[in-house]
Amino acid sequence: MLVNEKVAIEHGLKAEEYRKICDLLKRVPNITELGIFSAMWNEHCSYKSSRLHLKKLHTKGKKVIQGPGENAGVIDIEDGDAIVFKIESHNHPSFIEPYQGAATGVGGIMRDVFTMGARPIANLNSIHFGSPQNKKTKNLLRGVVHGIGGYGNCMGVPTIGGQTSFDSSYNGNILVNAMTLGLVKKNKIFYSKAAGLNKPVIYVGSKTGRDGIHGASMASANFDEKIEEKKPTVQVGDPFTEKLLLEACLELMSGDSIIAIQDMGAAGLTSSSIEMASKGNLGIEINLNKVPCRETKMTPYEIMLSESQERMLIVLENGKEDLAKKIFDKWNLDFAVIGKTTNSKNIELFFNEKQIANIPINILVEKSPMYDRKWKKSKLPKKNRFKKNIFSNLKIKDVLKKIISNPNICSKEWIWQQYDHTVMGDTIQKPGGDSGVIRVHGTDKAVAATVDSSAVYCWAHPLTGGKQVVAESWRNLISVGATPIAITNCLNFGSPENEDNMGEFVECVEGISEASKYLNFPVVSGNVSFYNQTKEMGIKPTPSIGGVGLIKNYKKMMTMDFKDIDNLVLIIGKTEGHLDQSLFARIILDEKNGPPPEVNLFNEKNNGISLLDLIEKDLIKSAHDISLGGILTALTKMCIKGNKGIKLNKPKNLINGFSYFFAEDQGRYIIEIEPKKLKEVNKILDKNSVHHEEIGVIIKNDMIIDEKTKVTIDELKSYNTNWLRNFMN
Amino acid sequence: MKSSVITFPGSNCDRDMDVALKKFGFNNKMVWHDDIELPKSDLVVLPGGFSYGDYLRCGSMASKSKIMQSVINFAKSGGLVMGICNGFQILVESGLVPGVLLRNKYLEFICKNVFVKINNKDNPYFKNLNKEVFELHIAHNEGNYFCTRDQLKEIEDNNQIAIYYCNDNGETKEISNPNGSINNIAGIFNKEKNVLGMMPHPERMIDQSLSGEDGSIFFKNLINNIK
Amino acid sequence: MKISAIITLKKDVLDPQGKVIHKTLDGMGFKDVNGVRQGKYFEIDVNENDPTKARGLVEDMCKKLLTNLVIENYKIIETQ
Amino acid sequence: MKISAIITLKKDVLDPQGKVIHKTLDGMGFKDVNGVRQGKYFEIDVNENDPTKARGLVEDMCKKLLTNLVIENYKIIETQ
Ligand SMILES: Nc1ncnc2c1ncn2[C@@H]1O[C@H](COP(=O)(O)OP(=O)(O)O)[C@@H](O)[C@H]1O
Ligand SMILES: [Mg+2]
Repeated sequence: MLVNEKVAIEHGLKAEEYRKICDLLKRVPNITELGIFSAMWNEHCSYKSSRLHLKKLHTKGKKVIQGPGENAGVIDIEDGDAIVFKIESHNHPSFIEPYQGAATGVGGIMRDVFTMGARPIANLNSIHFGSPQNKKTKNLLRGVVHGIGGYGNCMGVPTIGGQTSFDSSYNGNILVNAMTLGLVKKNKIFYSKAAGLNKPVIYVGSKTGRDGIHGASMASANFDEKIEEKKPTVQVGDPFTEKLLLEACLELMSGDSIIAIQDMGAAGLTSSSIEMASKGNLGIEINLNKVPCRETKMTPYEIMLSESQERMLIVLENGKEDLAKKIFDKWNLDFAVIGKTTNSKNIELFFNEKQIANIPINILVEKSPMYDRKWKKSKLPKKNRFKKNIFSNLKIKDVLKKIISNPNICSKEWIWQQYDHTVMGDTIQKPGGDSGVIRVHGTDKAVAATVDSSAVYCWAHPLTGGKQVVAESWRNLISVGATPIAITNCLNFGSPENEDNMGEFVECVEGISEASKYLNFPVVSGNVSFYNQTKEMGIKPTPSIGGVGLIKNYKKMMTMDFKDIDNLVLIIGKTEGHLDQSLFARIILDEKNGPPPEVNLFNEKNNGISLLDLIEKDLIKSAHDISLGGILTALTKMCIKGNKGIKLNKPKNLINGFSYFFAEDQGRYIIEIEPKKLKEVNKILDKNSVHHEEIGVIIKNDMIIDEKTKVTIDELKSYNTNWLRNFMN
Repeated sequence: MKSSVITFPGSNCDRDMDVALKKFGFNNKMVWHDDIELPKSDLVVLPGGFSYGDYLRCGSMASKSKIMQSVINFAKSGGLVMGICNGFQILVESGLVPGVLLRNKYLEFICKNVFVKINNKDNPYFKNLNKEVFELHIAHNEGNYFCTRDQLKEIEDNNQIAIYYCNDNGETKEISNPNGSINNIAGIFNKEKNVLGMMPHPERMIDQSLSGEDGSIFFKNLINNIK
Repeated sequence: MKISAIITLKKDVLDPQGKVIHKTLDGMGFKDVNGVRQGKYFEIDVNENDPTKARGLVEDMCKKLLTNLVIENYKIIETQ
Repeated sequence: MKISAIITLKKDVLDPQGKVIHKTLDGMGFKDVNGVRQGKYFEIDVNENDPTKARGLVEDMCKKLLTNLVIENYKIIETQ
């Protein structure tokens, strides 16, 4: 096939990008080469619209072993142990084929983690669907949940948490973000940087098929009417093969044969081989006839661009081929020596004894386009002034029922019961709490993980929203007694070519950066997903933040369920009554405008660290952060989980009851303490200048809000748990 | 006491079972599916997981693996063989215990704690237990036990039902049936009661920080019975 | 040559998948459905050109692996 | 009347099950197998006695529910 500008444009390249390729090569590329350029230079692989801004993220810290730039980030959890983790999106494929799209998303992120030598020990996911009224929502949700479970369960990795939201802005473009944590010894981490000349390049795993060709390009294309034509690019996952691949790779990694290893993810063999060579400042030579293929007569173009799953590329030490082959044979996986490292600094491909591509690697990587896209700064919206009379005909009980049965608050048990969350025998906090917690096998340590996002806040004011998500992640870790260490981020946005969407991106990144710097909560890995939109409409800006923290003694882990009758319930952090963008304002008052709650990073840090101190001193019986739905929602969840009631004090605040109970001011937690510990707790909080107040006392069975308002916990529970089950049946 | 845990391609509770057996005093060995001989054992365990990806029918392909011939011979000679979850599915597929395990009635994978009632204590697994109702953990997609009417009658006549799903009071009503199993059956024996297949995972309940500790009671009792 | 086998659940075995599909079809407006049963389909490419022998081979596979005769029936349906 | 539909993966789509079944058959001594593809089979009993109409109905179900045309094809194979 002849290559020209038109063909290049069909490959998703811009005309000027094509001219740049010809200039750099000083010739017209052939079709295989063009395919390689289109894969390497597309948004998904090159980060051409985001690179400039991602540089601003805060990525350094004492605990960071590896920041962004590798397959996944790595943090130090002491005693020679490290946690490898990352989150990644699989949005577009999941909309087209929810089961396979979600499944291969989970498979992909697990490969990123075990590529680095770590055994995956936990999965999480952040999934966002259109409004429940949308016809497609139910099937998409079912397919995605089955897909996530289908893959993760089969791999034998517990899914310990996640987040699920519904919003009409995802009607035509759902989000599926998958996160994995792996455990590795600090001195046994594997990287993707090739080194040394004439080292054998090995292909292992599944055979290469015609699936997913152009998958990476699809991830960067708008959804439009022509979607049908792009359909065959979806891949089918094979978790069984991945499980074998995991065991085989870990077996090989226990020795000293591997120089570098890289999974074949987006853009398959192309990006994996180029990345390894580029990092090592080497060339690479591949004989495509050696690549194990599933179909007959595959062309070099297809082999290079296939996104078949469950494959890895390894640079081995010379002479270790037989040893490695034995291991992969044992696990019944394909194994082939397909090439070697060279000093040409080019990627050279051979097929049927002819050289069919030869491109300098630096052109593909360093010379890839980078854009400073136009973006619009957003203004902080004006605050709403709610008149007193709009509250007067609201009944607090009705409001509470409506809020706790809201799709975005209600229990997600229907989802997480379909995920094996206990396999591996170390899950000490299941989904349903503030963070999932798993023990580090055979030690006293435990790792906590959470994934959060608040698209509504980000949409109202991206800078504040960006800060808020990081703060929420931090709080969810603190609430289980974990010291927050680092985050991973998955940035789901509309088109970077749209100034508004680009502005949302830039400012969310700024917010994330500011908060993570202040909280010493660096970003160690992540992923950008642009073009989440249907026609001209972008989704609400949705950065998902995956946070990881450490509990040094797992016996000190905290949970949110109320423990004992007569214990006192306190609120940490100040309630100012911020209703704008709260769930209450949006669904009860039907007010969608206004600024999100302000994030005061000083208070955030101070309150969180003080709470950790109380937990460390064994002063706390249960803890929960206050987020969506405010104080009363948080209390309800604690009552339901503990099967206890609460009698609330009359709020001393000057603001009205609704503002007090449903405001979404940040930096707050609810804690349970024994009455005899009150003095000591007060003393510590006062000393640290942490605002706190007593809100009630734990009783049996009922929530007593005031003299006139009482509701049983059983009733609240049925409101909270039934919505999703009923919706799905 | 010596035990062996078989690892099939796709097994994923093999390590958990190893940890549990060792914790309660077994000298456990891991055995690869491709081996032909079984090490000398007092107990052989087929662990949970997704052998061969659960493809075709759960347990069907594992039941054809090399080691299974030895496991079958071991069982036929009276040796204790226990299959948990996918292990139960393998037992069923290899004909060591009767019936089949179909897809869960509501077509969903279920991971949660359930209660089970012990039906028959006259066997090496449950002998001497002074507790009727256990809280155990299940995690499966195909645990819906099924057999023909005639088979059921035979199973009942031989007292082969090991455990039933029930509520915390030991009542075996349909509402406590998580997956549609016929008569709430959660585990069964072979005729001779030396082979036990069950869906719940006792190995996930061996520590108070986990989902519960009833698994510990089961294992402690088991090793004492074998001694 | 390629031989196909269809494996279906025996009549008295519950087919939850078929039932759910039936319900879903009904919900989608397909009101004229009396029942749905789901089964499996295999296409097996055997190195054997004699149709009778090829069928025999596949039948053997059905008996030994592909079918669980406690609950399933098989049918060899088509030879190409 | 009863109409059957067979749903198979498109030619270039990976069939993990077929792959493993093939390997297992091989291990069991069935050495003459070139490939196995697994599909689904549906038997749908529709309240419609005109064969053409009945087929049409089932075809419609295939398009709207039973098949994901992204990765699968369907075939109506048999009318009784
Ligand atoms: N998709 C999911 N997968 C697993 N767990 C989930 C999922 N969605 C929600 N959960 C669980 O439900 C609980 C409530 O989630 P959420 O309301 O987001 O909690 P929080 O407000 O504390 O962040 C959490 O424990 C979470 O792990
Ligand atoms: Mg929380």
